[in-house]
Amino acid sequence: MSDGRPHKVKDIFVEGAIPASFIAENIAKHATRTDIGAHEIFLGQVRADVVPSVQDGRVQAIEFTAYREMALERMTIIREEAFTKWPAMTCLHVHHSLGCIKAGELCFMVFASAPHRIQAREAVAWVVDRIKAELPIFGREILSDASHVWKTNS
Amino acid sequence: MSDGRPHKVKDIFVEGAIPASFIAENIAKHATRTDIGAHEIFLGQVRADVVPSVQDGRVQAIEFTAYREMALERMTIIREEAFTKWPAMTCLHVHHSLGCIKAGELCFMVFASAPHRIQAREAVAWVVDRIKAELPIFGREILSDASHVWKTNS
Amino acid sequence: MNVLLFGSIAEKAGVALLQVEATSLSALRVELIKRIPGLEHMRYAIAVDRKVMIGERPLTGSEEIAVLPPFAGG
Amino acid sequence: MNVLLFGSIAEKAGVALLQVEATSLSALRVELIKRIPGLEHMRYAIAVDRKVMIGERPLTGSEEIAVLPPFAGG
Repeated sequence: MSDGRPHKVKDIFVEGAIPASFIAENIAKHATRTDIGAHEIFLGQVRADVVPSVQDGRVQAIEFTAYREMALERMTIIREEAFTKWPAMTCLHVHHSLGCIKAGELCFMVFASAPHRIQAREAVAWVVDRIKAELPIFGREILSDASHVWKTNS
Repeated sequence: MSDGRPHKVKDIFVEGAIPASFIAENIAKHATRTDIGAHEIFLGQVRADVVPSVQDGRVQAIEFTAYREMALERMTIIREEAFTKWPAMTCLHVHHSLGCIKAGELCFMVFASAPHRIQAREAVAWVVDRIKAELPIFGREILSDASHVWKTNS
Repeated sequence: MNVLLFGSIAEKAGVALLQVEATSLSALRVELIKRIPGLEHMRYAIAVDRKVMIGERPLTGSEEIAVLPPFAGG
Repeated sequence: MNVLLFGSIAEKAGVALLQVEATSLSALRVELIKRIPGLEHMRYAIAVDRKVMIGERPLTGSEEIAVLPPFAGG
């Protein structure tokens, strides 16, 4: 769990979808930390959205790319700010997929643990929102007819 | 996933700790629901709290009991209210342990899925708080010296 | 009527079920304090037909009554 | 200087890296619009040394420059 602490640049990126088993392993690792009372986990899943501008357009997959160096720098800052705002937080784990992630697959995980639920809950909400707004990650939505549109966080 | 909808009384109780693999299976089942964009999961873990009123008192485990019938009735009402407040929510899964749960083990899960993160996030926070306040679940904290104290949600 | 006891209250009473005669909630309260040692010093709620009740109401004897110590779920 | 392009902007440019000469951010913007078809109609930000920059500043040529379309992470 020591790797959940701030101060070093951690690689949040994984190639391909995040398997559910990976999340289970992550949860199970925390059983030795008996000062933890609450885990809060956010998972992003690729939605098969209808794209109205394309006839019969429906998202089959999103191909994620990133400006890795900048994304990891921003993430390190966000992580340090999170531990400053919620000093009781025990650990914070973030993963984001790169490459082609099919509809129904998981592409994003933010996982915070803390003695009490409020800290974990607030930290996850805040970190998810910061990542969506500030990390240079790009998404090419592949449609049913093999055309594509570029995803934009609103 | 149809069992995640409201209107029937579901048994939320499981005997013993909630295994991480059970949570993974629950996550994996949602891959077919490609209208889901966000999962929010809260997990409660038994903390090895120090009990100041007992010398060297530290929680080794909590033995949970419940007034099952009333708990399931209250849970059905909370579930229906949650689907009224967040109609876009796709599903809501709740599990709580009964029996003896050791420090470091998981005893509580609230898992909401929705097209967008705000619905899942708000629903989980609200449902967790309601359950802690309203479900007749009782916890006997077993201490290192085999004595016990009764847990109380503040 | 049957009165279900839970958690610390069942522990104090030494049983999980009491047989009590009472025609109102206030009469039930008086009876419970006689039968459960130390109850007057404990925090508890009374549920009638699985709903927590505050104040007074008549009881017919067919209700499901439960005495509930503070909740600890989650 | 090297200019990194990402996502829809790399797609428009047909390359992920441009060589551009510019001694200020505003001069760089002018140059990018000449080199990337349709850029003037797109939303984008410019990062200098991994920080998004607004307004004007001089460039020495040793900076790491990136042109970033809207973010889509999460």
